[in-house]
Amino acid sequence: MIRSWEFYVDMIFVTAKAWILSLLGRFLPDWIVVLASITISGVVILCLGPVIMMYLTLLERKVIGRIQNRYGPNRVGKWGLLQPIADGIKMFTKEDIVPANADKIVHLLAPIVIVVPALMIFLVVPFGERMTAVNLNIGLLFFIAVSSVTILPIFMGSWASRNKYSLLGGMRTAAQMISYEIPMTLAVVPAIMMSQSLSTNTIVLAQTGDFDLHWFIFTPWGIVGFIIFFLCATAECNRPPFDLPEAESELVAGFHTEYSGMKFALFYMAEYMNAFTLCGIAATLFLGGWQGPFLPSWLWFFGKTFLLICVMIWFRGTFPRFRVDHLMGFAWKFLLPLTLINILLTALWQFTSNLTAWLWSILILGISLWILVKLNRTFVPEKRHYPLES
Amino acid sequence: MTSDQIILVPLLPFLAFAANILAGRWLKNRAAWLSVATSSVACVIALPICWAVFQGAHFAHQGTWLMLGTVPLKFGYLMDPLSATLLFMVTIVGTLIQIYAAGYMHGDPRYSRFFAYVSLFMSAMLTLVVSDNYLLFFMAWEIMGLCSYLLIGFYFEKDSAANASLKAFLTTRIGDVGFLLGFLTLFAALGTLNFSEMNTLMAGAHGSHATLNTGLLTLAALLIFCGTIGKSAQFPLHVWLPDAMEGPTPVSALIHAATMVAAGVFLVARSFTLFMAVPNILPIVTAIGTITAFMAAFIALTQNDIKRILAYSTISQLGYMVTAMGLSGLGAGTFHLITHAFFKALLFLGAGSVIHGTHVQDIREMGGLFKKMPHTAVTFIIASLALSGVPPLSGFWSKDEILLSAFGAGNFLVFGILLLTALMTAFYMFRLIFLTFFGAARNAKVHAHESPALMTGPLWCLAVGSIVIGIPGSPFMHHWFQKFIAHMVHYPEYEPSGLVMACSIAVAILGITLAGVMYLKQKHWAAAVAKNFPLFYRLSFNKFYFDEFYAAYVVKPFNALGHVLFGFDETVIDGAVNGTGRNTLFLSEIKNWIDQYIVDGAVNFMGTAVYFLNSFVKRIQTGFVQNYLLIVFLVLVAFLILELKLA
Amino acid sequence: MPILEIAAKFGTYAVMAVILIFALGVVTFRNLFHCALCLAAALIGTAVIYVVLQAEYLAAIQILLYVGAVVTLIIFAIMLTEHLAGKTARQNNSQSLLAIVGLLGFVTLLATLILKTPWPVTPTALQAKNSVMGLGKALMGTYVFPFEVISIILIAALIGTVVIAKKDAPEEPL
Amino acid sequence: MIVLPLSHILIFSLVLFAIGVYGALVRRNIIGILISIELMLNAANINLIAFSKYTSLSPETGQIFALFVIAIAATAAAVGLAIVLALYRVRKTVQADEVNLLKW
Repeated sequence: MIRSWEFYVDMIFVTAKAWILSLLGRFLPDWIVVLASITISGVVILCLGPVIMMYLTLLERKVIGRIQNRYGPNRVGKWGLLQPIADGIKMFTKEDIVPANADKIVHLLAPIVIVVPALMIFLVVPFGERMTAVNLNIGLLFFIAVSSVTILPIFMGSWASRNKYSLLGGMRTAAQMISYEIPMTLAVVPAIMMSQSLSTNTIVLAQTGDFDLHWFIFTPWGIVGFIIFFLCATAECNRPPFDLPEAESELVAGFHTEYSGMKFALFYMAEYMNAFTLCGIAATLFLGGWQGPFLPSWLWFFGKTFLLICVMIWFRGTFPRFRVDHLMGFAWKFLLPLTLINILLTALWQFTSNLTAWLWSILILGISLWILVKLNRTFVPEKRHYPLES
Repeated sequence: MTSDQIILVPLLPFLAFAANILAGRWLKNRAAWLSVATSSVACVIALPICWAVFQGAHFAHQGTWLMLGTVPLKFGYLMDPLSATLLFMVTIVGTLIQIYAAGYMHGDPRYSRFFAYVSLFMSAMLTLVVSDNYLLFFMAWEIMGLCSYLLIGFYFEKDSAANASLKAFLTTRIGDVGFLLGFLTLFAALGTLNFSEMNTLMAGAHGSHATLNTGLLTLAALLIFCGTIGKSAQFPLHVWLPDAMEGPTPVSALIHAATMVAAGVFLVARSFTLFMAVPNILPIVTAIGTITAFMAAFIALTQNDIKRILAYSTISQLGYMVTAMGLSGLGAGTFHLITHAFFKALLFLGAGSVIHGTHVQDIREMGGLFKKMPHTAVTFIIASLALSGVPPLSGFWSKDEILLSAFGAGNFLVFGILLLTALMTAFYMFRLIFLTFFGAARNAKVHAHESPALMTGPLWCLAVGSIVIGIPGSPFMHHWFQKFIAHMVHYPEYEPSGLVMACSIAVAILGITLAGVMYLKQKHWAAAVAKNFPLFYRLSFNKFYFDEFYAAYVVKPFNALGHVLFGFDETVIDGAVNGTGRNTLFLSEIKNWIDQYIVDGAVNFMGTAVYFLNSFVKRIQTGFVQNYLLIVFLVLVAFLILELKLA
Repeated sequence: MPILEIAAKFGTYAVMAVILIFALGVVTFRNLFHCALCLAAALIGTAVIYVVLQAEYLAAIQILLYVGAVVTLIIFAIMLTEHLAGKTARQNNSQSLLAIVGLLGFVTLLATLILKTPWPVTPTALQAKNSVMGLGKALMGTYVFPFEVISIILIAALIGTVVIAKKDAPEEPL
Repeated sequence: MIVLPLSHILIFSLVLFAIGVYGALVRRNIIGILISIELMLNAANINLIAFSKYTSLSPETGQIFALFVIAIAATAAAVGLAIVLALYRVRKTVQADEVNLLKW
């Protein structure tokens, strides 16, 4: 079969891996080849995660700098490209401080454990055509389950530090993450319903069409689902405006107040990798994943993901922080009902998907949004009392 | 054309009642419009049906309600000439009065409550009109009594209103009990309560009296007539109606002038075949009616409260109607009922308008209101002319018919009394008008003003009605109305007599002139008359001492009897009871000792024994959950071992 | 590839051993927070066992619900009641010896039973591949009634929990 | 595919269950008891899945019942912890042997 050069560009990584494996297969037993196959994927992901994290920090600092009308880092290397490496060296060489009263083992374990789920999510992200590390048939559920584990190490870190700010930050994180996990999971359901699969790969393939532009976001439920998912994702990785757990003006630095050096770097890394994977999953579910005309699939995927990350950074540069009760109320009283309505809408969409369905969807969504906004209207008490403790 | 929608006519006001009583607080001023709207719709539904009946149609429908042994008790509606006429009158007058009341009651704290009651009343009245048997009739009759009670006592903060409502309720109750016993007797005699069936039976009975128990029927007719006496305020139970004027004026107009009190006359008209069939009852009816008509008119001559004059006038006119019935003038009586409803409602509403404008009720404090309240005055005068029997207004035609009945029957005593009553009627009405609307203002504190259009509008509507409603019964339409009623029941008819008409016109004009002379020109005549005939004056002014008579000879004996019974109760019965109590107390003290030392001792011993034993057993209840769990678990293991050993 | 299979088998046994060690940790550690963490680890290990038994869906649900929700809840409760569970407090009650004896009897009895029983293992069943879709269809078909009952129980528990845990706040005018 | 003997899995879950029972019997802290109960439920789940995998039942049955058990376990934990919090608020203790209002 003759294939065009675009195909080879598209499949460049896949082809490379197959070539290496066939090379090894010449002189090694089969089981080593299998092991090697797993190892290659693992190593690539293990390298990819930190590298992405490093350059995300640079990207963030640059973009935030531009938003705030300054340059951002530009001294180390061309355009500050070596800045992350400098930061890394600084982190490695810093003193590792452990509080005297801390639960030492748990204090040590927490930053290590938090990286594991962050890296594991990479396993099911489809970076390109045939470029999913493990094509699980429950890929999406795997992602949801693993990302829910992230709460645990945050708890560990906050508890082990024996610091009231850490503990408060940990409690806030748990409340926030559990709350936002529910609308996030429900926001994913429409995509599952339409593609009839939990596999990330199948979901991407369900979005094929003319010019590979048959993305879920171009449907009413897709738009709503995407927006809810993206908001919940921002809350899940504790980024502004949902960064209550580490609100520095209230809690010093939340659960990682007592961490320094490499341990802190690990927390930092997990956070950025989570941001990346969440944006990647959002792109997979609603923006067609690696689908797109003309360009190679992996380029499309990274382009969409970085676009979403830029939006997140933009959020950080723009919005002020939520108040705690507003934060919880937003998840439970606004997003949750909206996702349920969205699921209903998707079910309707499965029967008819024409112009009338569009109009109906917009009508239903409009009415429900209006009602939810009305119901969620909060009022500020005229005068608040802060009794002073004597 | 089907007529089943007639059921809606009483039902709609009932819905308004339910809505107003349940959601009145929320409805506020909308309550009035709900009531007005429902009765208007009822009117719109009813009028085509009435029209069809006027054209000669006849509707009836009935279904089985319940079984009395083997006799089915049926209920349904009956649309014959009589009920169509009443339906026509009640819906129109009721709607107009409610519109008026919306203006009159404005700002009252119990606004919605008022309209709830009025709607309930409308519902009951319409049920009564369309009902086809005595039982349903009686139920509606009783609900009307309740509404009357509630509405007379509407301003229950006033003692006089509360007492008046109680008086009205108790007085009419005497008649109601009579009515209840009456139709039960009728049921015993005929085996039916249905009007149509009764009419058929009675028509058959004309031929052979033997088939029916005349004695029972006479008793039944007499008792039913008791209902009329109570409800239509006939002598001697008329005393409640003047006091009923304590209620709001629209209520006086609707219930105590136009509709409810007419129900008594309607009852006689409904039972007309019965009254015709039994002997000796019609003279009694005539006598009661005549006495009432004359006596009430005589009392009205000297009263000073504007509403009381109208109340006595109402009693008098009701007496007229009853007299007509007694003279077998069914058509004449019904005709007068209709015309009277229109002009008397108008008079009451006009009086209400005057009270609304001046805030006084005593005519001696009024005067010269014609300029200030032109609409009220003109409509009031129209109504008074109609009542006085001035041609060609409606009252003339109907009153003339009644006089003709008396004349034609050859009963010249009654004819004479009625003529005298007509004279007094014209006199007291125009005494009222001249004192109220003409002459100089006698009280400077009264600042009169015309009422709003919401109130004067119904006044004009009723004024037009008062003028034209007499036409169908006049020679211009060849006494169409009388013939129409005569379709239903046969009764004697008389040729119109010019002499009667001349007498009627003459007494009306004489009365008006006399009033004019006495109260506009020669004002000292009135006092002179009172001084020269002190007996008559005092009798009239004190209403023939009826209230005093009842207080002395009915209420006081009852109170005395109550006191005697109370004394008996206190000394004899209570004494016996207390003696028994003391004895019991003594016995129980003995028992107490036995209980305390013997029975309780035994019980306590048992308790102590159990307590002692239990101090060993209770140790296993440690209150410690895991201990229980462990025991359960160990027992489970033991059972497993046992099971495996056995296997 | 027998080597890989053998390695996987031993891996599974290793996971089992690790689970048991963590489970022992759950019941023996003095510090309740450590117990909860051990529980989380044991539950994650159990999820691995599920994967071995080809119940991937259930493994994911296990992690999502147990680790993500239940353990979090427990840790919440521990933190809210924590300062009572200080290190000096005795963690076990006085009946541990009796419990151990009973349990040893229980385990030996049931273990002999398990080993003696000829289990009706069907090789075809081992080959059968279950899909998430089949699970969903069974849940919405055969087991739809228990499914609905479970949802009612969940709602009832939710409301009950809120009612029980709610502080009786003094009435404040709105 | 990894195939273990069924009895090994059963013994493993038996031991897990026994450890859970031990915790439920001897832990003083009520939260500790709840944790142990979660362990027991977990062991039962392993049994359910193993049986449905190894016997001729349809493979879904055991998984669905395990699913139900997980749901019930979640509710049990939620309600149990709410009770613990209420108890703590009223009695200022979370030790099972200090809550003995129903003692004789």
